[in-house]
Amino acid sequence: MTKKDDQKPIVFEGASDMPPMSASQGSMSVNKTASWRSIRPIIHEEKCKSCMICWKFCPEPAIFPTSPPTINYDYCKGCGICIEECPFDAITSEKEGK
Amino acid sequence: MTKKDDQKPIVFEGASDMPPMSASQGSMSVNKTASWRSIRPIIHEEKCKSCMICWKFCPEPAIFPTSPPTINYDYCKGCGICIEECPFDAITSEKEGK
Amino acid sequence: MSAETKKVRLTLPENEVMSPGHLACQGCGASMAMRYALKALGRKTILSVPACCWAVIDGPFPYSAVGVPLQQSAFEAAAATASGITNALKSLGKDDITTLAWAGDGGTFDIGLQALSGAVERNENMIYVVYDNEAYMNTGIQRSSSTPHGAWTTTTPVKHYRKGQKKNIMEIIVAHHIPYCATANIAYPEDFIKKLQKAKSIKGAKFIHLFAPCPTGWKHGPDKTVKIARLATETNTFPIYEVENGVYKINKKIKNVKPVAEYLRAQGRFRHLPEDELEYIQSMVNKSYKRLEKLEAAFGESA
Amino acid sequence: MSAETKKVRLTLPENEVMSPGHLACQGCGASMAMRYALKALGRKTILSVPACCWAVIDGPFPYSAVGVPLQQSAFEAAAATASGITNALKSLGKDDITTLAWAGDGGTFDIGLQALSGAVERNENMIYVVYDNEAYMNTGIQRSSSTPHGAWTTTTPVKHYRKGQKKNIMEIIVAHHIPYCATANIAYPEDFIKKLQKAKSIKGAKFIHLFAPCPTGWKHGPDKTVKIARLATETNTFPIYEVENGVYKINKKIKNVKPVAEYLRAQGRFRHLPEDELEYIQSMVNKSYKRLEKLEAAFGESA
Amino acid sequence: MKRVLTGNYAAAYGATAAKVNVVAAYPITPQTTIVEILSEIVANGELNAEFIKVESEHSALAACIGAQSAGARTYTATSSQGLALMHELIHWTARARLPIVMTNVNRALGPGWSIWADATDSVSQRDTGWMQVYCENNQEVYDTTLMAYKISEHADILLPTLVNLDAFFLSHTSQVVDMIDQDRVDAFLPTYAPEYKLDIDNPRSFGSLTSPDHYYEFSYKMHKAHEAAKQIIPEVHAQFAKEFGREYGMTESYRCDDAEYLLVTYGTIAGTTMDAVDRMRDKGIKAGALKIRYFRPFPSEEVRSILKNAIKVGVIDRMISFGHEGAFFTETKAAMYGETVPLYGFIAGLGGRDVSIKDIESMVDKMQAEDPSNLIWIGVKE
Amino acid sequence: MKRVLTGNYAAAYGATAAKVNVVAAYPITPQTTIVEILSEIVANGELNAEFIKVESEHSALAACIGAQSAGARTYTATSSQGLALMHELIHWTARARLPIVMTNVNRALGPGWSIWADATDSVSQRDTGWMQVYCENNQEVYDTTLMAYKISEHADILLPTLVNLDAFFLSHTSQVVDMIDQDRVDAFLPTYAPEYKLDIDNPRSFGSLTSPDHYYEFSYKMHKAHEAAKQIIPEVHAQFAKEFGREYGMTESYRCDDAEYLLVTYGTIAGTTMDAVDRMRDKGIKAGALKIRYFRPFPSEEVRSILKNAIKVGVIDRMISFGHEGAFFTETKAAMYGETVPLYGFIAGLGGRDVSIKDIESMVDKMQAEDPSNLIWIGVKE
Amino acid sequence: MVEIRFHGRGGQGAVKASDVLAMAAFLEGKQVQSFPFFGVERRGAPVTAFTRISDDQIRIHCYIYDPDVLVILDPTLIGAVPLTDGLQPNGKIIINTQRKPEEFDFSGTENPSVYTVDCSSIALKHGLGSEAAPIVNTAILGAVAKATGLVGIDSIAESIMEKIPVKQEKNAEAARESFAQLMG
Amino acid sequence: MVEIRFHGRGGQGAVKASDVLAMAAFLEGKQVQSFPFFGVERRGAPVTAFTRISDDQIRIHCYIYDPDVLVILDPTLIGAVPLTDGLQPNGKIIINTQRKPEEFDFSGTENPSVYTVDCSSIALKHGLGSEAAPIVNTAILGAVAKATGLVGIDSIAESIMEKIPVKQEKNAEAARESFAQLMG
Ligand SMILES: Cc1ncc(C[n+]2csc(CCOP(=O)(O)OP(=O)(O)O)c2C)c(N)n1
Ligand SMILES: Cc1ncc(C[n+]2csc(CCOP(=O)(O)OP(=O)(O)O)c2C)c(N)n1
Ligand code: SF4
Ligand code: SF4
Ligand code: SF4
Ligand code: SF4
Repeated sequence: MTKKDDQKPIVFEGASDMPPMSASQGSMSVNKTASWRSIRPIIHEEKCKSCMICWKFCPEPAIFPTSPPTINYDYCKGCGICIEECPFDAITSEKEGK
Repeated sequence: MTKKDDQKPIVFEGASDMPPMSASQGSMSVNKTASWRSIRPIIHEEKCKSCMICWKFCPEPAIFPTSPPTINYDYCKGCGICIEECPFDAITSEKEGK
Repeated sequence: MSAETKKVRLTLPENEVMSPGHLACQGCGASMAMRYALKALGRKTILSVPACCWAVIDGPFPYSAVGVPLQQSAFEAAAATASGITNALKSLGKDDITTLAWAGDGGTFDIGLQALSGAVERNENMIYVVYDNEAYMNTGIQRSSSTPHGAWTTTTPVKHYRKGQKKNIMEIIVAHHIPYCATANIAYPEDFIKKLQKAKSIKGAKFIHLFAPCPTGWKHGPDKTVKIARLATETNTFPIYEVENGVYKINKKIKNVKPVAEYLRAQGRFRHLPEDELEYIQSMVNKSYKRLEKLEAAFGESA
Repeated sequence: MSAETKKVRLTLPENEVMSPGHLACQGCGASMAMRYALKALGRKTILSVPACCWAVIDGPFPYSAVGVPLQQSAFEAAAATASGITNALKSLGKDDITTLAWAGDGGTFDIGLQALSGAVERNENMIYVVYDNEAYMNTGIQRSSSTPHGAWTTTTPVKHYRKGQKKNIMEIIVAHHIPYCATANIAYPEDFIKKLQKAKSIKGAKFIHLFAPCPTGWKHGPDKTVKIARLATETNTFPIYEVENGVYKINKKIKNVKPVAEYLRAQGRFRHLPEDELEYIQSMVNKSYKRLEKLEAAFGESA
Repeated sequence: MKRVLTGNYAAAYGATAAKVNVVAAYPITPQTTIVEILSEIVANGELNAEFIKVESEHSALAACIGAQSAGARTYTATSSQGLALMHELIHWTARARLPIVMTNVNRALGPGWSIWADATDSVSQRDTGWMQVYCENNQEVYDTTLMAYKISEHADILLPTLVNLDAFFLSHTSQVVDMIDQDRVDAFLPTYAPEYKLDIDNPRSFGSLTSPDHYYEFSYKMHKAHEAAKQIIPEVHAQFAKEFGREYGMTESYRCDDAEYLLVTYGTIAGTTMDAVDRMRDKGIKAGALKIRYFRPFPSEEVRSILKNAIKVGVIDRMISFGHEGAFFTETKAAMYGETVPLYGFIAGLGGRDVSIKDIESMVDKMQAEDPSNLIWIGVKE
Repeated sequence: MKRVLTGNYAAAYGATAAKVNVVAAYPITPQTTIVEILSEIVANGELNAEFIKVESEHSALAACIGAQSAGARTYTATSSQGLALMHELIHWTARARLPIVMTNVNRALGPGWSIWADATDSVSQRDTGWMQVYCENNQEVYDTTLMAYKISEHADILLPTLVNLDAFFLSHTSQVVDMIDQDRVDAFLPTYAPEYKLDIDNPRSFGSLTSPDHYYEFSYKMHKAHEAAKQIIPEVHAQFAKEFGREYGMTESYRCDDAEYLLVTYGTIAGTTMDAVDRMRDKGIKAGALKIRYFRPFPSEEVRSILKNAIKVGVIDRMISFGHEGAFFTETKAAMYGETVPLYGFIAGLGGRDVSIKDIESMVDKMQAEDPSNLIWIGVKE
Repeated sequence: MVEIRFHGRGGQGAVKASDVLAMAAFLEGKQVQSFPFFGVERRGAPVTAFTRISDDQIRIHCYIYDPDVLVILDPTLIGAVPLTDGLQPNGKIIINTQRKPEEFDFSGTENPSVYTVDCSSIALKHGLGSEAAPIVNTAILGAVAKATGLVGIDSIAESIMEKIPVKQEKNAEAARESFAQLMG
Repeated sequence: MVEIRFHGRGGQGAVKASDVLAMAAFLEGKQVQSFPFFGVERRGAPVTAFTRISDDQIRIHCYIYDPDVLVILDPTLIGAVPLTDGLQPNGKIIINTQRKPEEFDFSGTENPSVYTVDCSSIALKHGLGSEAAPIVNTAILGAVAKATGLVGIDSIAESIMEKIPVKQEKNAEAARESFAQLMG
C-alpha cells in the first residue's frame, strides 16, 4: 500500500485518520493527465523501427517499451516530444476531439 | 566631536541622552592599553637606521614615524613584533616593572 | 500493453521508478530528468528536494510520483537536509542507500549555494543534482543567477533583459576539489545515467549540473524540449564534461559546432535580442569554451 | 613625539585612520590588516563588518577605533549589507565613497558565502576583504572551512584534528568572473595596499583574500605574527597572486622556497602532527602551487 | 486616479509613490507579482531606484538594512518562508531603529507546502520590535504603505513597519484603488533625511558591542518609541484623512456602539465579518465587529474601551500559537484583564481555508450557546 | 555520579546520555562550550554519533531535520542570533512533527551586539509549535534534556523541544550535577524508533503541497498534540521522579499556598526569586514564587489555579515584546482572564543586566505601593 | 451587490474574464472585486473565478457561494462539477454552447434563466485560438452584458482594450457579436 | 551559605580559582556554585569571580553583592576598584601581598579580618609563572582554606588535581605552602 503501486484515490474522514504530518503515501498515478492533452500522438507501426527513442524521451513516462511502442493515453499529456524526436516520422499528431 | 578625534570618555545619564541605537561616536583612543603590556620595547637610537619597519608593522599603531621612531607607551601592548622585525636589533625588550 | 508486442533492446534501464500522473507541464525537461535519475539509481535512494518545480511535480498530499522516499526541504536547505540524511544513514549503519539532493538552479546557484558549499566541503556522501532551467520557474519565471545573458524573465523585463553571464556553478563546485563533478543534458540520457552510476560508486560528494529546458519559461513549444537541449550542447553553449578528482574531461566534443543563434532563436525568451547581441553571445560562448579546453589541456588526463 | 625628531621616507601612506586603543589581542594580524586597509582607502570609506573579531576590536559602544563610518552586520550578511550601502550611495548620487566589506574567514568561507556569491554575481561596486585567520576566533577558535589540514581547534581536538584541505575561496570567487581578485598577506603591506588602491579604481566587485595570523588561535608568540605570515608565503603555503579580468598573475614568485615544516613547526596548533603528516602537507602544498602555476600558464598575461 | 488593481499592485504602487531609493526583494508566491511589477516600474523609469535582485530574502533585508543605514529609503516585500528566513534581520532592523517598510503577503508556513492565506508568518514576528498593520482591502494596502513610511521615519519612532495582506484574498484580488497624485504624495511624505546614518563627515560605528550597562536602556528606548507611535499614528491618520479624505484608525469599529456580540478580527476576514454583522443585524442579532489594524504597537486601551461594554466578545484568529491559542485572542484577553465580558477564541481559515459569512454567523451561534472557550476551531473535520 | 559542571556541559552530557545519533551544531557565544565538549566527547568515542560541523545554524537545524526524518535521534544547540537564523526551520521542524531537542542559551539579540542573558531569542519562537522549557539550574538542564527526548518522541506528541538556559548565569556557572548511569538512562529512554520516517521499503514523500482541505486539519492535529503533551509531560515527570528521585512540574510553586504577593518568573531569575521570597518571609511579607518551566504548551489552567488566590501577582519578564509588554505577563493575564487579582508586569535583566534579590524585593515594594501596571522597568536609568 | 461565478477549464481564461468584467463595471463607476479560486492551476482542470459588482464598497472577502449569475465557459463541465450549487433563486446562467437554453435541465435550482451562445464559433471566426482550443473568455462577456444588464457592451469593449494584451480589436468584436447573438 | 568574591586581573586565573574552590567544597559534600563576572575578558583588566558554598541547594543566580569572604589576587587593585563594597560585617579579606595585614586600612567595612600571604613568591618558588606574571590562583587557595575553614587543604589539593591541567603537583604544593604561611 505505498506510492510504489498504483492505487485508488485516498480520502480522509478528517484529522483523525490523517497522518500526523504531510506524509504522502499514494501514487500520483491516480491522476490521469489525459485531460491536459490537446493533441494525440499516434504511432504508425509500418514506419516504426522500434528504435525506442520516443520511449526514451517521453517525460511522463506514457510510452511502454514494446515493439512497436505503446502509448498510454491515460497519461500522455500530448507534449509532442515523441513526435518531434522520432527519427522515422513514425508518430503523427491528431487533434484531440474534445 | 567624532570618533576621528581623541576624546574624553563618554558617560550617559541614562536612556534620555543616549542615541536611539547603538551608534558609537567616541574614539577608542580613550582606552589606554598600556596595562596589557608585560614587556616594554625600547628603541636604541644608536642602532636604529630609521628603516621604519617597526612603524610599518606595529598593530596598534603605537609607533610614530619620526627618526628614530617614537613609541607611544600609552598604547603599546608589548606584542614584541617591532622587536622581532627590526632588522638591526635596535629594539630590545624590558620586563614591565609592575 | 498488448500481449503480442515484443521487447526490444533499450539504451536506458527499463525500470520506471517515477510514475506518470505527475504535475509537470507538458514537455518539462525536469520531469524527464527525474525519470532518468531514478532509472540510474533505483529504489534504494532517498531524495532531498527543496522548493522548486519538483516540489510541486511530485504531487499534492497524499500523493507522490516517485517510488522512493522524498523529503521536501526549505528552499535553501536541500544540501544541508541531505547531509543530515546521509549522516543518519551512516550512523544507523545503512550503507547501501544513495542520498540524492535534487534542486533547481535557484535553489543551487542562489539561495541554496551556501548549504551546498558547506556540504561538499565536508565531502558528505551524497549526489547533488541541479536541474538547470535557468530561472525560478515554480514561482513564474523570475531571474536566477543562472539566467543567461540576454534572457527575458518576469523580473528582467524586455527593456531590462538580463545582462551578464550566468554564474558558472561547475567552476565554483570544482573549486571545492570534490571527488566528482559533471555536466549532463536531458538530451543525452545515456550519458547522464552513466554519470549518476559512476557517482553512486564514488564515496563522498558528487555534483551534477544538468541542463533541463522549461518550455513554459523559455517560451518554446513543449515538443521542442529535447531539440533545444541538444542545441545547447551542439552550439557549445552547454558543454558536456566531467572533473574527476581534479582531472578534466570533455565528454562530448562537438564536430560541427552550430551557431548559437540557432539555439537562441528557437526560444521566445531571447526573441527581443538584436543581432549584435547574438554576436556578443556567440563570442562569449566561444570564449568560455576555449577556457574549458584550456582547463582540459592543463588539468586533463594527458596533462 | 619630541620636536627634534625628523620625518623619514615611508613605504606606506602615513595617514592613520585607525586609532590605537582598540581591543585586538597583542600581535593581532587582523588589526594590522585594518590599519593598512584604511591607509590605502582613506576616510571616504564605509565599512560593513559582520560578527567576527573585528566586530569587537572596533570597541564597545560608545567608542570605535576606525575613523570611518562602520555598519556592523549579522554574521552572514556582510556582503548583502554592503550591497545595500553601495546601492544607496549610487541612488543618492554619492560616487566618491568606497564600500568595504570586511569579514573573517568564517563569515566568508562559511556562513557568509552565499551573500558574497550573490553580491559578486551582481557585480556590486564594492571591495570585499576576507582577513583569514583560519578559524572562528571571536568565539574561541572553532574550525571553519578555512582551517587547514592538520590544525587543532576547539572543535577539531587533537584526537580528531582537521582533515582535508581548506576551502579554496579564491578559486571559488574567481569562478564568478569578477573584475578583480587577489590574495595578500599582512607580511607584505605594500602589496596589500597597492592591491586595495587598484581595487578602488575598478568599478564592480573586487575580492581580496588576506592572510592574517592570530597568535591566540594559532598558538604562537604575539611577536611572531609577521614572521609566520611571511613563512606562509615563503613556503608557498599562501601564494600571492591576482586575477584581473580572468588573467592570472603570481605577484611574488619565491626563489628559495622553504619547507612547509618550518611554517608549521612555528605554531602550536600543528604541534601534535607526526612527521608523515608534515610530508603529506608538503606534498599538498606542492600540488596546489603547481596547479596555480598551470593556471597562470593557461590564463596568464602571456597565455 | 482610480484604477482596478490587485493587492500586490497596490503595495508596489504605494512604494513607488513613496519614491523609495532602493528596493531589494526576492520572489515567492504569492508575493511574486509585487517583485515583477516593480521590476517593470523600475525598468520603465517610472521609479528612479536601484533594484537589487538578491539571492535570498535574508539578503533582501540585509541589503535594505545597509541601504537604509546609508540614508536611502528602502522597500522590500515577501511572504511566509521568506519572512521566516529574514527573522534574525527582522529583529536586527528594529534594534537598529531603521524605518524600513516591508510588505508581507500572509501565507501559511510549510511543511506541507501551502501557498494559501494564514497569518502565522507575520504574527510570529510579534516580538521583534516592528510595527505591524493588517489590511482589509487594496485601497488600505496602498494608503497604509504610504503612511507607514511617514510613521516609521518619524524622529520619535524610527521603527520599521510590516504591512500585511492576505494571500490571494488580497494579493490576487482586484479592487478599485484611488492612487494619489505624486505632488500631493511628495507634500505628505518628504524626502528621507535621517539624523543617524553612515556619513563620512560624521563617522559612527553602528551596532557596536553593547554592555548590560547600555543594552537595557536601548531596549527601554525602543519601548518608548512604540509608546510614542501610539500617539503619532493617529496624528498621521488624521493628517492623511484631511489631505486625502480616507480615514483610518489603529482599530476600526463597525456597529460596535450598541453591539452585544462583538467579533474582533483582522485582515480580509474583518471585511467579511462586517458583512456578516449586517446580515445578523438584519436578523435581529446585535452584532458588531472590531477590526484590529495595528497589532504592534498593540492598541490595548482602545481595544478595552470598545469591548468592555459588549455582552460577549469573540476573537477570530487566522493563526494559532500552538500549545496556547490564537495570538490576537491572547492579547485581547490580556488587554481586557479585569473586565468580565465573556471572551471566546476562534481559530479559522488556517492554510487558506475559506471563511464565509456563514462561518462567522456560526461563531455568534456558538457564543450564544456555549461557555467561553479559548479554542473553537471553525469548520474543522475531526 | 555527581560532578561539578557548567550548564553548558550539563546540556552536552544530557544529549550524550540520550545517545543521540547525529549532532549538527554551529558555535556561538555563549553556547560554544557545548559544541566544544561534544566535539571532544565524540572524538573520544564516548558518544557514537556523527557530528556534522555545518557552515551555519540554518544548516545545523536543516541537517537535524534530514537526519531525524531518516530515523536518527538528533541534537543541536545554539543561542540568540543563531536561533533567530533558524527561525524558518524552527517552524519547519514542528510542522514536520520531528521530535528534535535543541538547547538554546538565552542571549540578547543585536544590534548592538550583546552576548548576555535575555530571553527574547527563545520567546520569539513561541508561535512555531515547539515545546519550550526554561531551566533554573544545571541539574535541571541535564534532567530536562533527557526528559525532553522522551516527551518529544512520544507517539501522541511528536513535537520538538527547546530547552533554554540563561547565558552565563547558567551556561558558564558551575554547579553540582548528578549524572545518571547509562543503563538506567537507557531503560528510561529507549532507542528512537519512529513510525514515520524516510524508508525505502515504505517510501513516503514528506512535506508535499498541502491544500486548504488538509492543511487546516494538520494544524488541528498539532494543536491536539500540544494538548496531549499537557497530559504526558506530568506523566514523564512522575516516572522520572520515581526512577531518579528528582521532581519536576510544568510549573513549580514555592511557598505559594498562603502567599499574598506572588511573583511569576522563569529561568535563573526564578531561583533568585525564591531566595528573595525567603528573605521577605523573614521580614514578615507573605511572598511566594511561581516558576514557569513549560512556556509551550502553556500551562494556563495550572497557572490560574495557583495564582487566583493571591492578593497581588507580579510577572517578571527577561524580555519584552516591543509595542506591548512582557510575553509571560501577557500570557499569564490571558490565563487569568476573568479573575480579579491585580497583576503587575515587570521587565528586568534585559541584555544581561543582573537581577538581584534587592531588585526582586523592590518589585514587591512597588506592588504594595502602586496600582497594577503592565510595564515596570526595574532599574532603568531614564 | 451582484455576485458572478465563472466556470471554465485551465487555459480557457476564466480568470481573465472575471477581471475584464470587473473592469467594465468599474468604468461605469461601480465598486468591483474579481479573483480566482486560488489553486495550482493546471491545463484542462476545472477553474473557477469570481466577480463582485456593487454600488457600495465591497468588504466581503470570501469565495462566492451563492452567486446571482453563473458563467460557464465549457459545457463539458456541466454534470462533471456541481456548477449550480448555491445559485440564487431567479439566478442567471450563461453558457458557451451550440445548444439552446431549453436543452439544459437545471432542476434543483430555483427558477433560473438560462442563456446560451456559441462563443467557440464566434471566437474562431475572429481568429481567437484554435479549433482545439478556441479562446472564448472575451466573447462570452458580450453575452453576460446582454443577459444581466450589469454593464454596457461598450464598457466591456473598453475593458478588453485595457486588460487584454493581444488582438484587442478582435476580442472586442467577438464580445459585440455574442452580445448580439445571445439566446435566452 | 557562604559567598566568596575573587578579584584579580585578566590572566591571573581568578576564575579558575573560584572553580577550584567550589570543586574542593563539593568534594566535601557541599552544594556549590562558581562563575565569573561575564565580560569580554582582556589581559590586565580587573576580573571578578564568585563562589557560593552551602549545605543546601543553591538557588540564587545573581552576582555576589554582599560577600562573606574577599580574595584579592593582585594588591594593586586595592584602591583602584571598590573591592570591599558590600562585604559583610566581620567578613574576611585574603590578600596576596608581601605586606602584613595591619598595613591595610579597610575602614568603611565593619570589622573585617584581614589575612595576607605572599603567593607570588610561593608560586615562583614552585615554578608557577614568571617573575613578571606569577600564577597565584592556586597558591592563594591554601590561604583561603586556612583563613575561612570552609574546606580542608586536602580537598583543595584534590580539586587542583582535577581542575588544573598542568603542573598539578606544583600547584598543590604551592597551596599547601600558603596554607602553612598564612598571616592574619
Ligand atoms: C525562503 C523561500 N524563498 C522563496 C520561496 C519561493 N520559491 C519557491 S520555488 C522558487 C523558485 C525555484 O526556482 P528553482 O530553484 O530554479 O527551481 P524551478 O522552480 O525552476 O524548478 C521560489 C522563489 C520559498 N519557497 N522559500
Ligand atoms: C548567526 C550567527 N551565528 C554565530 C555567531 C557567533 N559568532 C560570532 S563571530 C563568530 C566567528 C567568526 O569567525 P570568523 O568569521 O572567522 O572571524 P574571526 O572571529 O576569526 O575574526 C561566530 C561563530 C553569530 N554572531 N551569528
Ligand atoms: S521513435 Fe519512432 S521509430 Fe523509434 S520506437 Fe518510437 S515510434 Fe518507433
Ligand atoms: S506526446 Fe509527450 S507525453 Fe505523450 S507520449 Fe509523446 S512524449 Fe509522451
Ligand atoms: S625597525 Fe629598527 S631600525 Fe627600523 S626604524 Fe624601527 S627601530 Fe629603527
Ligand atoms: S611591542 Fe607591539 S604594540 Fe608595542 S610598539 Fe612594538 S609593535 Fe607596537
